[in-house]
Amino acid sequence: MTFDQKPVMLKVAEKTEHNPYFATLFFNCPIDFHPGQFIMLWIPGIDEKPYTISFHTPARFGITIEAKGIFSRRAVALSPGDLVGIRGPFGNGFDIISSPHVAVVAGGCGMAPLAPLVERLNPNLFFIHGARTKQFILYPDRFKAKRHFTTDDGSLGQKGFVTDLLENEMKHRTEKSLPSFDMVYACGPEIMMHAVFTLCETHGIACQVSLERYMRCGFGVCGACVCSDRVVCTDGPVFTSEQLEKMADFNRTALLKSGRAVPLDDYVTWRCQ
Amino acid sequence: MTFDQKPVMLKVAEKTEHNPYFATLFFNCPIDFHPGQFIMLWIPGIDEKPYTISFHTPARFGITIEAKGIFSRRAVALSPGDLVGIRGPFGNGFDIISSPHVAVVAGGCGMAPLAPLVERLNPNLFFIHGARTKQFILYPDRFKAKRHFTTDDGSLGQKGFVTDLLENEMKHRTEKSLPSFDMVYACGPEIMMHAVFTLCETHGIACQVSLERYMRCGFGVCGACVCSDRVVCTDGPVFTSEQLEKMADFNRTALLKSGRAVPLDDYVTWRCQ
Amino acid sequence: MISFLGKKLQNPLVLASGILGNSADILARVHDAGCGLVTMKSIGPAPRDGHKNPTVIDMGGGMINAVGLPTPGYAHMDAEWQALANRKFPLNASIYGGSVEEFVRVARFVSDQGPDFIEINISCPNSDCHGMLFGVDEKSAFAVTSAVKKAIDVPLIAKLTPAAPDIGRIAKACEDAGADAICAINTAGPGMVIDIEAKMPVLAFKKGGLSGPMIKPIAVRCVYDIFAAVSIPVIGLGGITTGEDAVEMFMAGATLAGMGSAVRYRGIQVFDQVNQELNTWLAEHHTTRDAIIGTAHGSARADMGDRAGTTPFAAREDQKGTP
Amino acid sequence: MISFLGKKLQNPLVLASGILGNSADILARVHDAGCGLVTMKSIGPAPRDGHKNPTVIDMGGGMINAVGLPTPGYAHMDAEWQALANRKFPLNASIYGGSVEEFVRVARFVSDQGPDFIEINISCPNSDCHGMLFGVDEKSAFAVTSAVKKAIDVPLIAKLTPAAPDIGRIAKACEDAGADAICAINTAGPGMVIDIEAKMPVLAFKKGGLSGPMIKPIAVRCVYDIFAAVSIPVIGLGGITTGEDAVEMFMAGATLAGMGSAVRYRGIQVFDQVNQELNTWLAEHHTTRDAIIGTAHGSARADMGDRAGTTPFAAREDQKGTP
Ligand SMILES: Cc1cc2nc3c(=O)[nH]c(=O)nc-3n(C[C@H](O)[C@H](O)[C@H](O)COP(=O)(O)OP(=O)(O)OC[C@H]3O[C@@H](n4cnc5c(N)ncnc54)[C@H](O)[C@@H]3O)c2cc1C
Ligand SMILES: Cc1cc2nc3c(=O)[nH]c(=O)nc-3n(C[C@H](O)[C@H](O)[C@H](O)COP(=O)(O)OP(=O)(O)OC[C@H]3O[C@@H](n4cnc5c(N)ncnc54)[C@H](O)[C@@H]3O)c2cc1C
Ligand SMILES: Cc1cc2nc3c(=O)[nH]c(=O)nc-3n(C[C@H](O)[C@H](O)[C@H](O)COP(=O)(O)O)c2cc1C
Ligand SMILES: Cc1cc2nc3c(=O)[nH]c(=O)nc-3n(C[C@H](O)[C@H](O)[C@H](O)COP(=O)(O)O)c2cc1C
Ligand code: FES
Ligand code: FES
Repeated sequence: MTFDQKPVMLKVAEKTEHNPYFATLFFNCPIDFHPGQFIMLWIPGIDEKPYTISFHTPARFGITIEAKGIFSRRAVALSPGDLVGIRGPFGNGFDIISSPHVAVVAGGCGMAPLAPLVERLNPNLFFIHGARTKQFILYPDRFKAKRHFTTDDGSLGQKGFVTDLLENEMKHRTEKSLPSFDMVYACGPEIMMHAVFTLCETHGIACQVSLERYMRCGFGVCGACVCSDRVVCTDGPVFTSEQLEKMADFNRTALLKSGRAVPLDDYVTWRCQ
Repeated sequence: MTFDQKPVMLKVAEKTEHNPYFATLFFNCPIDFHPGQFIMLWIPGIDEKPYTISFHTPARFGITIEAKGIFSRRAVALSPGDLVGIRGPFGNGFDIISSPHVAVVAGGCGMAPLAPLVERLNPNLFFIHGARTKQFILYPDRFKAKRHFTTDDGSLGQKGFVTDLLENEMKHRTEKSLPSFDMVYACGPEIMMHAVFTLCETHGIACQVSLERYMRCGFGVCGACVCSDRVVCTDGPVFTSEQLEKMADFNRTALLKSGRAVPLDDYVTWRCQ
Repeated sequence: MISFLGKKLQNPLVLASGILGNSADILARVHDAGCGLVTMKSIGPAPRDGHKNPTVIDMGGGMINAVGLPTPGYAHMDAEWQALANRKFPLNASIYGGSVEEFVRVARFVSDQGPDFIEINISCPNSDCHGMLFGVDEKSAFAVTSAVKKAIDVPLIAKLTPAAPDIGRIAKACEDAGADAICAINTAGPGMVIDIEAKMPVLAFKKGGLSGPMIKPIAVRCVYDIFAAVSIPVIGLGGITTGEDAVEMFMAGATLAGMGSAVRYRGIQVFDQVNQELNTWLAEHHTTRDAIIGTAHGSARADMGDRAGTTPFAAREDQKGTP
Repeated sequence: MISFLGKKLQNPLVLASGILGNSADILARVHDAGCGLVTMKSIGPAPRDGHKNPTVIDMGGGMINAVGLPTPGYAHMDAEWQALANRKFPLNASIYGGSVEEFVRVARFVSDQGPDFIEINISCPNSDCHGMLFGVDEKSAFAVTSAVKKAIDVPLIAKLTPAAPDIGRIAKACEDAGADAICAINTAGPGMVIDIEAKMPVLAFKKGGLSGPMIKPIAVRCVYDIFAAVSIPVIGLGGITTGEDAVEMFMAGATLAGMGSAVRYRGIQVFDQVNQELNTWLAEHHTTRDAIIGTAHGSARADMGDRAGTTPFAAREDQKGTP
């Protein structure tokens, strides 16, 4: 089933609170889905925002939300039985390759779109997850694949950035003449994704990242989400190295709600108001 | 293919002039069709009127038109290559039974809806065709089935009414203890169809007739074509004995273009203006 | 059974004017097929043939029509009035005129034939000279409504066009003039469909009014605006074809839900079907029609329940004759 | 290559304002995808966030939106203007204001940035206080058009709303005021979609403008009326998604054909596709776009060929500055 026209009202079937800031809402309804696609979540009377599908089975799907601003705080406070509107799925999703030589790099809530991807990738992938602290690690018991952690405070795994681990692994593979990565998938803060992209470029490795922009329609009409000449909601949210190379706005410029183009820092500041 | 929405513009592929008053227009286009159904014929800039499909093959269909008033005279004057609009097919069509004991009674241009029916009925049917004169006989070489003719002037077959022949045959079958008709199909002037219906009622035989009323939409909305509580364009144009029994307006009342209900004679007079 | 302006209706569905409303027989059939209130095709002051064909075209998601207000004229319908006098169903008689005087003349005559309601079509866009003017201008709407109200003995329904710049204000003018209910909407647009092979408009009258599913958002908005502007009940119509559409219209503020073009898409049985769908929806949601009327207005309107149409017409007797 | 008000366009297709027109990069991409003239999202006098979501909803046969005229404000688009200064494509800059003075202020600034055309959006229904007034009233339409005309150095396009009681007269007022072309239509309605489970309007702004296939008959009728009323060229848009739709719009009287919602249904490649479909249709019918403009008006209008937009803007220079 697709809900790409009017919102379809669904009851929250179940809620998992991962920690005080992260919760997953489950809906008992089939939905067409490819990892990386997102839906628009309408909380009637409040607002409507894009969220990646983070859990998917034939009969249900889930979205994982980080409480940040007014809307996402309302979203994580929803209870089973509450009605919300769903439009989607929208966007392209990841291009899934079968090679065992792939890396997945998740930063914070960027784990949400990557989780269903990881479940479809070869379990021998190299999987890195960075978070503020141990408490912010999503889905601790979900994956067969081994995860390498980084935290800002060192409370789990290595203290520092996900890119440190990724770079080490790349160097390691080169030194040991092991096959290098055929693809690196990344999602997290744009600055992190840009660091991953740069690293991949240096090593001549293809990557795919999932971008985030302010969205209105979700289906490529309103222009709110443009990033250079790409429409994030329909051309993306997943972009490949080849595309990112040509996107001057990547990690540099984003449009505010008014349509004003601002440096990414200002965009993040605006979102923090 | 059905053209039941906007008119589909088709070129007249071929025209057969049966006599100075009757012509058949052919269109090289497949159309879904059941004998008795009609289309709306739009001559751009002139008007749009209902016509029965009188010829049908998988690749083409035809309508046979009698030049009566302004519109039908324009229609028979169309030439191959001329563009007209077609909507349809509309209506229910005849209920076709497989028994060999059926009669078909055609009066004048009433032959048009009956011809494709005859081609699907058992060829042992009893088939009567009445016309003003020999010249007005439609489709002289079309049918495998034998046709009995009546003309107003005796120029072909028996002089007199189709009902005379039908009544004789019914009596003959009763007297010789032959199986009586399982169904009588009739189309022609309403007064003729009513005579056939009455005859059938007397003999306890089921009949189906195809009614004609002024039409606008063709799909059961505008109400222009109502006959008692039946909507001729969607419930009909073919009605069964059981239905006709309950239709007080049959052979009695019809609506003018204004919606005014008048005796059938007045309706015919209005159409003659 | 529900009550609307003091009359009992078997259910809240209404047959729109101009749809199959041409004879007593067919009106009876539509009632028997599950329609609570049947409306006659609009009756005018003098015989009128309407436009040449094509007059009604289906576009798939809706229809366009310019029938051109054909009418036998109120004085040429004796058999019809006689048949309707013995009717076993509630009847809404739609009328139109080209001037206040014509409206009054038709209304007075029709009122004497004893319909349950008279609906004034001050909104038909398809005729060069009839009706439209009244429906887009507050003063004209007030004038014709109050004049007709004084001339008749049955409740008065004013039918409005979405072409009005502010339909809420037109509705208020009608209410102030004594209308007992509002019916909205008539066809939207007008629109035009050009056949590119014929290189000309498909309708003989060129332009026509839009109806059916494609106009539902306009109808819902109009009913929403009218509900906010008046306190008389509203018959909501325009694009309804399912029970859920009817629910949407009730939530916008309608007391009854009308259907016209739906007959094209689901046949005459659409009334029975929509009743069932509506009742199923209400049951599943443990609610009633009364309870959902106007709920889309939120808490801003606390009085929304009181327009379920249960107020008997008698209670509004005092308004009669006041301008 | 065709000529429109003295400028060369690669083809007669136009990107509607408010569709993807948010940055120089995306405008260039739409041009490269086969659009003859790209229009910027309407630029207002001051920064404005627009409404909360949901702001744009697809209903299948069309869309409803109440984006609420978000704009960075003309003075906060430096990078944009810089990027556009080096563009390799013709540009239509859409602007709006809340008063004649605001319109003039925005127009003067924008004119200095060197777009090929300026389009005044005197028709957006989604904001409580901006624009709408001008588009439904002849005098206001004249006032704003003539004031802007005096302030700018590029051809002026007036974009109209179908909500006008007589859109032909509004267009004529704009022509009299010096408009070089008319663009019609903006969104229709407004409409409302109520979600019956949420019991509230889906759009945060409640009401929204309708666009896409469902409004095509309204757009065609408006363009037909405007063509009959003025002698300047018309950009026809509203519901076009195919080459045949464009043909219909040309026959109604449009010189160029715009598309917005079509991008939802067929992607950005819709421009290339519609061009191909249009050219195929014209070739099969042994005709040209010029030859079909206004043909649905029949012989009543013998002068219909002369608005193919081939008249260079220079020839209209004399009109400049006259009210
Ligand atoms: C395609 C797509 C998929 C998404 N999927 C998810 C998802 O699966 N889970 C999820 O939680 N969110 C997801 N988001 C983000 C989500 O839509 C909201 O933007 C987010 O929930 C914040 O909304 P808000 O209104 O609560 O916060 P706002 O009021 O908009 O912003 C407040 C807070 O958000 C932070 N913030 C917002 N945007 C950014 C940004 N671009 N960069 C850095 N910080 C930012 C600010 O730092 C601040 O703390 C997705 C966005 C897109 C475009
Ligand atoms: C379902 C249906 C199917 C039809 N199929 C055919 C068909 O296959 N072929 C065909 O020629 N016509 C058919 N008709 C009739 C056709 O639609 C026109 O009514 C007919 O062609 C006359 O149209 P006109 O405008 O030329 O004549 P008008 O100007 O309407 O009338 C002028 C002439 O028509 C005669 N006439 C019209 N209607 C009647 C009537 N009800 N009873 C008696 N005389 C009448 C008058 O005697 C007069 O000579 C059908 C009608 C219906 C409703
Ligand atoms: C063919 C047709 C004829 C109509 N005739 C009338 C009429 O005579 N009087 C009237 O008030 N409305 C008339 N209408 C408008 C309908 O009553 C109704 O208001 C409109 O069609 C919207 O409802 P719908 O979408 O359910 O059809 C007509 C509509 C159609 C389609
Ligand atoms: C999401 C959206 C935003 C729009 N924003 C504007 C705008 O800013 N200025 C404007 O003049 N028209 C705006 N419009 C109207 C379109 O330009 C166009 O006139 C209308 O959508 C009809 O064309 P269409 O059916 O091809 O979409 C907008 C339309 C949509 C759907
Ligand atoms: S959100 Fe509207 S174009 Fe992407
Ligand atoms: S022709 Fe319209 S209902 Fe039959």
